[in-house]
Amino acid sequence: MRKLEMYFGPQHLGMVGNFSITLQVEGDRILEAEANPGYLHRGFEKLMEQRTWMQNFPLVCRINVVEPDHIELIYAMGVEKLAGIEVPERGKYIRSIYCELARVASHLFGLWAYANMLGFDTVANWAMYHRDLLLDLFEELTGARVYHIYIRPGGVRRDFPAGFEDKIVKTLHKIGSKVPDYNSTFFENKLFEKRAKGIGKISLQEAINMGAVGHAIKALGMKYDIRKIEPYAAYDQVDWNVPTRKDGDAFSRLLAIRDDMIESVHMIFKLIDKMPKKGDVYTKTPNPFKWRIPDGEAYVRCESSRGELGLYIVSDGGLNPYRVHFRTPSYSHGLTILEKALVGENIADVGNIMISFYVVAPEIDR
Amino acid sequence: MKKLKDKIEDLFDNVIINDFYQNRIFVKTNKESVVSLLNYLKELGYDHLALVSCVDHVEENEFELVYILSAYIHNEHENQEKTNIIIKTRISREKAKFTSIINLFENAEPYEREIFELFGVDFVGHPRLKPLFLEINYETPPFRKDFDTRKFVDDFFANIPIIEEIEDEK
Amino acid sequence: MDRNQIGKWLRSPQKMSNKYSLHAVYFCTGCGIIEIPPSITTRWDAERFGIIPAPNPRQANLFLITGYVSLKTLKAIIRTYEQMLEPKYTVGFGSCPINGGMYWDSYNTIKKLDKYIPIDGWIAGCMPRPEAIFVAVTHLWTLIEKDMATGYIKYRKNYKQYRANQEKIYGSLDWPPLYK
Amino acid sequence: MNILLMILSAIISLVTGMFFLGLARKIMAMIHWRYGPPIYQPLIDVIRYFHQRAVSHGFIFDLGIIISLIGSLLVVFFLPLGNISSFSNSGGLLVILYILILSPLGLALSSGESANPNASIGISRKLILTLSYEFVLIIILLSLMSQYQTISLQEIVMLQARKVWSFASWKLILPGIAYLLILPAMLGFRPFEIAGASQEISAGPSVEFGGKYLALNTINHGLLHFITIALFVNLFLGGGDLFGIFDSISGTFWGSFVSLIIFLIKMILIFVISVFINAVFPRLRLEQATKYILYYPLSIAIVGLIIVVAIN
Amino acid sequence: MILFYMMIFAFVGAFLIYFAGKSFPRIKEILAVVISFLLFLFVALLYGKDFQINYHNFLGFHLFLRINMFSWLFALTITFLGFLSIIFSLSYMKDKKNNAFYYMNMLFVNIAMLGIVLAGDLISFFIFWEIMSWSTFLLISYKKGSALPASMKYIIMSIIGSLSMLIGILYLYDLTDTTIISQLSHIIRFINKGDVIFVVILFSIAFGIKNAVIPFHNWLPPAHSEAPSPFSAILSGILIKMGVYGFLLLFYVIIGLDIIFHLTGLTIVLNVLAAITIIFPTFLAILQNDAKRLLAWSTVAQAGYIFMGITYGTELSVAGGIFHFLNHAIFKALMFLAVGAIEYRTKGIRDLNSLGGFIKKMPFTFAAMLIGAMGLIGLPLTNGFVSKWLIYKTLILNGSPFLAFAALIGTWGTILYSYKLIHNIFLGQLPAKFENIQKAPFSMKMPMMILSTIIIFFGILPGIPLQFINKIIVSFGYHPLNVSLFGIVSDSGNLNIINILAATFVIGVLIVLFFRSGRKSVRVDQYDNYAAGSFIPKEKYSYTNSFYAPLDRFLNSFLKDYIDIFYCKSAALIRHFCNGIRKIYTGYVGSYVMYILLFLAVLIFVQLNWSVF
Repeated sequence: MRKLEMYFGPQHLGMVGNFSITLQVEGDRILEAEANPGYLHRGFEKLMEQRTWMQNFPLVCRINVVEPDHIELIYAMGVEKLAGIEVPERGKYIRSIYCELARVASHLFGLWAYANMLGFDTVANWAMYHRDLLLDLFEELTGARVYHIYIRPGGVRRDFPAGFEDKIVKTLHKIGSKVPDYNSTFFENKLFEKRAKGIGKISLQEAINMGAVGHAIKALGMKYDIRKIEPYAAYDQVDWNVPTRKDGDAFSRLLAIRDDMIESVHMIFKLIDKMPKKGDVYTKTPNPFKWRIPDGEAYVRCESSRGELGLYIVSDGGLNPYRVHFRTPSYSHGLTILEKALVGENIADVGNIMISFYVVAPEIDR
Repeated sequence: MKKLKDKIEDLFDNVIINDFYQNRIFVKTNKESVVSLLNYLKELGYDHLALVSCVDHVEENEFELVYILSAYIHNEHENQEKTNIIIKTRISREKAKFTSIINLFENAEPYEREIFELFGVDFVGHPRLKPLFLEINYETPPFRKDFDTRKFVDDFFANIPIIEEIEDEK
Repeated sequence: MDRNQIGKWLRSPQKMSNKYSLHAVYFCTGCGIIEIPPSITTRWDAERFGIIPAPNPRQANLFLITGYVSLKTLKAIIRTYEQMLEPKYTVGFGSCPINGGMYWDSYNTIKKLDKYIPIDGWIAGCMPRPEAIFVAVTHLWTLIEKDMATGYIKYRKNYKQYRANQEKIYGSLDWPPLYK
Repeated sequence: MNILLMILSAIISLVTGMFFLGLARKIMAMIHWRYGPPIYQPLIDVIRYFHQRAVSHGFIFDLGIIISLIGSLLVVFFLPLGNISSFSNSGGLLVILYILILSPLGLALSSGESANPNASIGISRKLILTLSYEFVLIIILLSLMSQYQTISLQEIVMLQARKVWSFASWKLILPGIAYLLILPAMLGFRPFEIAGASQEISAGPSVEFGGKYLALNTINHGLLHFITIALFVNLFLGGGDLFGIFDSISGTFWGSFVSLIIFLIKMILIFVISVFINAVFPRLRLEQATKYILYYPLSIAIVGLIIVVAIN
Repeated sequence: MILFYMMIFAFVGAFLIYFAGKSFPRIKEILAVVISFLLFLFVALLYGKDFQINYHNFLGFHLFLRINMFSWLFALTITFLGFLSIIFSLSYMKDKKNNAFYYMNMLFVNIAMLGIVLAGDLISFFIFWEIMSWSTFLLISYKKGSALPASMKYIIMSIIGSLSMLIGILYLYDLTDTTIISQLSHIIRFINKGDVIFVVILFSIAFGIKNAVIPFHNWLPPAHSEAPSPFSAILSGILIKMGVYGFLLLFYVIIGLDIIFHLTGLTIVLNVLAAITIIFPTFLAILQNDAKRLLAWSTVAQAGYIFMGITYGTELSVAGGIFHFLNHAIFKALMFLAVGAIEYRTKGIRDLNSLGGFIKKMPFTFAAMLIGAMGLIGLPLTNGFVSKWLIYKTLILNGSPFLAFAALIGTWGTILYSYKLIHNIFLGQLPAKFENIQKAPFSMKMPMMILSTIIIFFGILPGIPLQFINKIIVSFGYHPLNVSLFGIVSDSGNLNIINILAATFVIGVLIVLFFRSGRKSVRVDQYDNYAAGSFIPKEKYSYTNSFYAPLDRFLNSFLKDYIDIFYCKSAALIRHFCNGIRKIYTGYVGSYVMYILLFLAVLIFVQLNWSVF
């Protein structure tokens, strides 16, 4: 008997990100899957120990390419916690709006990836186009399409330009008007349902044991969302729900993503309505080159679009962090859960399952 | 907050608990009682292992292993607070060795592999302690404080020659 | 566009077809890949210029190295590059493959990519916008037109040096040399 | 004369095949809200492939792909294109069915020699999918052959022109619907784009093809599009006939020309419909596709055949 | 008397080999080759003769040998394949023990089959039939071990068949007072139809068992896979076609056209059986992982085509059936020989999951296997195409579309399993342990070469064998086909191979020229292969295991050899029963035989008393 060892990635059209899964295959069934990360390992946390607190901002956003904003946020929150800085009210609102926009953009990227994996070019193209509209907003706000470096300790870098809120609303309405199209061609398409239902299924017990977060656990009916549990920024100011599903397969995860996206859009509208119209957006911080943060350690967490994002940060009172360690949601998803979820599946579904867990390779490798 | 703190203090010796900031409990303990403490907390409902980390305290010649727990389901009646419990323990830096906690939390597996690779801490009982991220072997595990990346870069990458064009002989 | 000039096609079909049928290897080497989906989909529509992602290196002739290259990735890049068919073109995307970029002091990323494989052109920036890809492609067209995109010939000619550099990193490579 | 017709039909099929490939890409781009490549982009690709230095894995790797193309071109000669038919009178539909085997078999041999499991999986998927739609196709052809009591395709087309198109005659409407249902599978379009699924198995059978091998494969792909649709037009839409309007000039040069144009227009219509289907569906898994084909089109086709047999 | 002397010569030669092998080991191979070649030569020289001789009288039975076009074609195939497989055996059997015995039995089988087709009366037919059965039994069990149960299965089925045939002969003798075939065909029209059907059923059991028609096929797959490969070729190529010969003899020579197709429902039943025999074994073959077992199931399926052809009863179908017999003998023998060559070089490995990449090492065997498979599928320009075309055409135009569907879908199943066979043995990655494997020896190449040539030759010029077949079907009372050298002409669709050949040739040359005008390609190693950016590991990067995995799962859920399971269950039941009544019935005779005997006795009893048939 000859066993087949197949490589899914790194150079593979079905692989989003630089990641590799080694599959032991018999026929078209996967007997064993081994995640093989490290293609993007740059030693971020080591590099950050050699840079000053503010210099690290350009670095941290590169930990996750798809949604750098939450990583910026978590790092800023960590620094704030260590240094004991408070964020002004308007700054909090802007942070929330900005992060929710990033969440929508990231979900649209995920939609592109999933649709692309099924060979569903049409939806993929639409999703990518709509994401681009959001990136235009980011560009106007921050001057960059992808890596914005907008959030800083104590708030955000600059205030919204005039009329920006209206632009956000307009753009979101434009995307929202296409949601029925997405529903009819993608989410409610019988063939998509056939394809996605029942694959990559994990039970609640397994999910808890393997540290699933984000919509991987929301798709199992558990309302585990840091925005609710431990509200940060302005999430406790408005009223919103955590959408959940029951089945825990790729289909329910995808629907959880869609619901999350719609919920985010509604939340942005509410936040814009409730936002104080004037005020500071950041608190002043010392000269970044001489900024020493007192001795201490902190663990902060927030809900990125992939799930719980954490940062363990240690300061020894110097110019640089002593140790930073990011707890990224893709880490458990991509290394532990994926290996379990792939066993017994069809080789046609590897990419789909991977995307449905929202695995982003740079987050794992850091 | 009081209740959990008291409970831990009652059951375990050698623990130092300080709530540094709001919503976080930092527990310092010796390495023997880490596993039993984790086990106890898991049974208490803190079933989500968020992170396993390691800090290199090079002056004290010790590694500090950090386990961060939280709960999936928050239930006020069963004394679960919306909090992260951070358990820290120190191990020796030479021939660093610790017990694996895979049996308790499955997702500790890649974290331990990572720490093994980047710090050189050996986890006893781990089924596949092989390199996770790195392709080549570094003499010192790169995340240790005594590994100087800038010196390594100068030694390793700067020494590789630039391609010199060979002129056509014909 | 001179794609539509029949005279040019008759004079040099090879050059013209190489120019207007650039199938890119789909390899997400670094963060630059995030700008590839927008540029191949609705907004920028690279297919207008005949640029589409190819499913595997055998069918591709353009290698966009999108971002920093870690040591593990470099191995895959070399393997993929060697499996592409000649003529093949490489473009380094972003500042990281040029000189290490912001990872200049990282122990696990390559600082100068052209020490290991030949690069026909660079796109600077972190990260370059999709427009930059198209600018790079038009430059590549000019290079192809003037027979200056000769990275693959350079690779063949100086293979011993390239191989020596590659082996300096890994100690030894699994696969036998491509040329002699 | 026969040789001239052969050359003509070969050229028509090659050109139309490449045109179809370009058209598919263009229409898909339009549906994506894109401008899309020029319609002759596949030709540019083929020229580029042809000038690349390919790798070969052995003798059969070369031979297989040649056999595949021979098989496809050979079928073209057996198909009446409008009034043009080179040798539609040697063996009829049975020979077409058999020569249609050559093309996948050649491809299978060639990619098997390349020793890549992706290719092998692709071939295995292709053969299984082909088996499942062949169940339907055979029944459809049998009901036509039983209905018209001939195995010659030429005669079927002629009888349709004289009576009524098969697709419109009530006895053969069920087989026609069944054929339309399996058409995407025969064309390799979504939801049946399973054999060459690039996101799953890196383009499947053609994974090791590059350079001229890929060029031949692309041409072959276009030809197979042509053949599949031409067969449908011939069997169900009366070939080059348009309700007998141009009967008066049949037999003349202009008659042949007009029938050819009508034939091509019908083909383009059918092709565009298939491309639309391609655009709005994701790819199915092999089992699901097989199950679908064996449930709906097969049962429709069997009912159709029973009706035909019962009435005769 | 030349026929008689020929048979005597052959028998003496066979014994001579055995005794020569004891004292002069070298000579036995030469002797075997020479004798089998002489037999082939004798038979070939008998072309066009038509006579019969009375060579012996026995208990009042007149024993006859006869030759005409019908038996000549079969005799020629038998001696030809016998000769080739003996040549193939030279290296295959070289290191095996007791090979004098093997060669003797090999010749015995050939002679017995020759006797069957030359027999002029039913008694000699039966005698030769028994010789064939028993020497086949000895050959199947040659390898011992797992071959023993296979051969037991075979011989039990054979005994049932022989008994049934014996009863049939006796019953016929009782009715007509003769066993001579030429006389029988005159007398039979005076017998009432019920008796004819009864005789047909009895004979059909015997012939159906040999021809492996479902539900009598279960002995074949194990027997084919366990027998030595050269003998598998004989077994599959011609031995099971003795059933076909028997059917043809019974239907067209003894009973005759006028009667056989007026028997109510008989042909329908037989046709349906044939359709089942095509479909189920085809899909069972896809599930097999043993190269020879796969070919064995394929043999059952192809026997179904032949059976379909000869029982459908139009001139096209009968011609197609006989032609397909001829073709099948050639390409299936070729494929068994090719597998035998692989088995010889790999020291007995024929598990499809552990081979791969042999094209680099054994290109000639690959070519032979490919041509064989092409014939088996029936691609144009190979012989299988013409015979299948004949069968399909008549099925479609005579209004049996469902039978035609069975036949056509069987072809697609054939593609699937033949590609699996070729892929898993010859394509894909070569395992490291076979890196030093050598090419097939010349004595194996030569038979394969001859057989491949014939496949192509008959494929391009189907007119030549069809001329002979035309004569045979005329002797059955059909109208002759309108055969040209390159095909068949008829009102409802022609076949013209020359068109296909010419077009293929021209297109082929053009495409090759076009192909060569492209840039020259570089030959690369099998390890220089796309693996998503990694260097592929040896041994692990090959897809052979469960090649049609989704289809396998689908078929496995319901497709099993139910009939074999039923037989085994009932045999166990009978054994149990016999154990219970051992006090009354002591001694072991074979519970199986007992069961069938009782059944036949009941049948006879019923027929004699009430004449139900």
